[in-house]
Amino acid sequence: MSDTPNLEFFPENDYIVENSPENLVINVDGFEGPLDMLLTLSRTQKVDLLKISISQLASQYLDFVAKAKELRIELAADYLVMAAWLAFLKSRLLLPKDPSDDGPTGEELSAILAFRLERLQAMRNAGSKLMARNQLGKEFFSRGIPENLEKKRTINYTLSLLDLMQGYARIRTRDDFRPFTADRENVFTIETALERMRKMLGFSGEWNDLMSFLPEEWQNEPKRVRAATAATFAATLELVKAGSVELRQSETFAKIELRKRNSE
Amino acid sequence: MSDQTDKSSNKRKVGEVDQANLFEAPSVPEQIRMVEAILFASSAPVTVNELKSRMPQGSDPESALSELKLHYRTRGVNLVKVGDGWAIRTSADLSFLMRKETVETRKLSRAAVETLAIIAYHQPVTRLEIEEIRGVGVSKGTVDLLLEMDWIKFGRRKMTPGRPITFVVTQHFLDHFGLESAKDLPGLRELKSAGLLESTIPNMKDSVADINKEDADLSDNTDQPELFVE
Amino acid sequence: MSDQTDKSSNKRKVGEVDQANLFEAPSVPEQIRMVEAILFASSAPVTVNELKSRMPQGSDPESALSELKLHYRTRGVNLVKVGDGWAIRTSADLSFLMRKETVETRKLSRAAVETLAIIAYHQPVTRLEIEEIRGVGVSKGTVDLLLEMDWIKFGRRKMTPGRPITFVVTQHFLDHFGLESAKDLPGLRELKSAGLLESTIPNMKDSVADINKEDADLSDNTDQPELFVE
Repeated sequence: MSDTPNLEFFPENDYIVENSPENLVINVDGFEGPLDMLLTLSRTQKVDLLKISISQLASQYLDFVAKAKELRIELAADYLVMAAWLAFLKSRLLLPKDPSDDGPTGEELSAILAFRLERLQAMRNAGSKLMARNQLGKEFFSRGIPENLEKKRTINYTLSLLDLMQGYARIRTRDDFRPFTADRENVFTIETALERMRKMLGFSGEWNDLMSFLPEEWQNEPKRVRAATAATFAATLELVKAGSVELRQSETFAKIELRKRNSE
Repeated sequence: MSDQTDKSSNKRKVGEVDQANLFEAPSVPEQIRMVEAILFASSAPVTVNELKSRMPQGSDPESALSELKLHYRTRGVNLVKVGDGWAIRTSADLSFLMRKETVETRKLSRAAVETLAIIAYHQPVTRLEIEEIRGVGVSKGTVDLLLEMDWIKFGRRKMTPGRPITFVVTQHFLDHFGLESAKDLPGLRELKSAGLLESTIPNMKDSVADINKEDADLSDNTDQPELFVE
Repeated sequence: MSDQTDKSSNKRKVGEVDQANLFEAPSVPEQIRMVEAILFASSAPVTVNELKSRMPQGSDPESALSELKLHYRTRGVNLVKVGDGWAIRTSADLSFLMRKETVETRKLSRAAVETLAIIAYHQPVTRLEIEEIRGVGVSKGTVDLLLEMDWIKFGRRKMTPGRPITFVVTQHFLDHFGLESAKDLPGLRELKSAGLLESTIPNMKDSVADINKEDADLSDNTDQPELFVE
């Protein structure tokens, strides 16, 4: 069971390439790059990858590239880079080693290529082995009716007394900055009071109780009294400031009295 | 395992012998393994017929099932009959394990804190009054959350048109904050001296809060909300 | 069951006695039932930590797990370790019964299989390293597919210029291929000793004089995938 690969990728023999360059009909698109092509070509030597003739391999590859050129087949750049490198390798292998040259020898270059081929082959085999393993959902299975985990999230809200108080304080402070719109009914504005006072002061030269300036309809409900008193008092202060009114109070909490100031 | 093997000879019924010989039915322990695996992996309960059709010829899923039922009787999962099929299910007494409880600590939203604060300081207070004080609407979610947390509850109805329901804080709320009663909440003056209020607050407001504290128990005072809009 | 109970006294470590007394941990057979129920209920592997968090305080899922592993060794379903999680899976030898459950999976391209193998055996590995090994560019589609299948994920960045991101395999990958850990990948040791898991490629253009396997082994130790450093 475990020997059968489960996930097919192109079987290796899809790439069989005839040994002679004349028969070399390759769909380059089918290759995973030049290294893959080299690996495929190396298989035509029918020897262990370790014993492969790199020189022969290089020749095969270069023949292929030449043939492709002849057939005006466009090759991707990395195929040409590989061709150049292999040509260099071949020249190194053919020429006797120049002791003054500290570059790599042909053998060293061959070793590098052999290593890369071997490693790619190793990864390819590893991939096959991996795919040949028993797989979840194919050879072994998980629970068919997994039970739903009831996710119960308990949220603990934190709130300290300070938070609560700050929250309250925030509202109360905000009130002072909020446009004052609420409860027009019970609001007696300073403007109204001023206007009213100016009219009333016209024919008053005597000391009069501040409270007597309050409109009648504002003298019953305590709330309205308070609003009207405050506004009238504030208006009076404005008038005092303007010099048109005098103000007096005999003692603390006593009546506040005012009279029109003589203009002379 | 060994006792299952011993039983295998008894399990095979006389009438099945021929067939069993022909097709070499798996051993009883092996059949038990098969039923176990099929039931485990199936996405729905499996009938005896289906087991039979999937197992090698000559298999006797019925006796495998009764062996399995016995085997799982005391375990964390049990073999149960569902309709005319069989399934493996968590033992009922362990269902509490199928809950993943996570505790998350979260800060109460600003809206909730403010609403709670208003209820605490102004109780009993109607929703409309809360909205007037906050200057914005109070969402149902906020009220529900506070109710659910058992920090607020419904108070009695106000004697105003529409007889709106009021909110008051609960004993649980008092316990949580270590308060004897809502009257123990610091007044505005104390908040101010604690630096929690802007110093620009007119003095009048302090007295209002104090009035509120005194009035808190006088409750059904229709004037109350207005005290705070000045 | 009885021998499990006998073991319970040994199971508890000295330091745990106090805690166990405080919280009255369930008996060992009971803990085994609990772990069994939790694992049976879940289709994904469950970590010891999660078991611990779901079981009553003072429970020791580890010893319950080893009891269970032993118990299910020969049964139709087995207890398997997957990364840092545990799961119950049907016995692979019964796969022939499971045709019905098999879900059609998409076929992976050769590029995808190779890329996956390179990531699994060389992890953590950068895209450039994968390309160097394959001798060809890695398409975005291939990586995306593997990410989407939840077989690979991004690992940490490499401490090399540009700090490239690496790829590693996931717990789900291990689960899918029935691997306890990435160390259990088939042939890993042989590949490693053959020097075929080196992440550095001898530079082709100005190759160093003495490239051989011994050097390759010594070279670039800092880049060694941690999983495979022994």
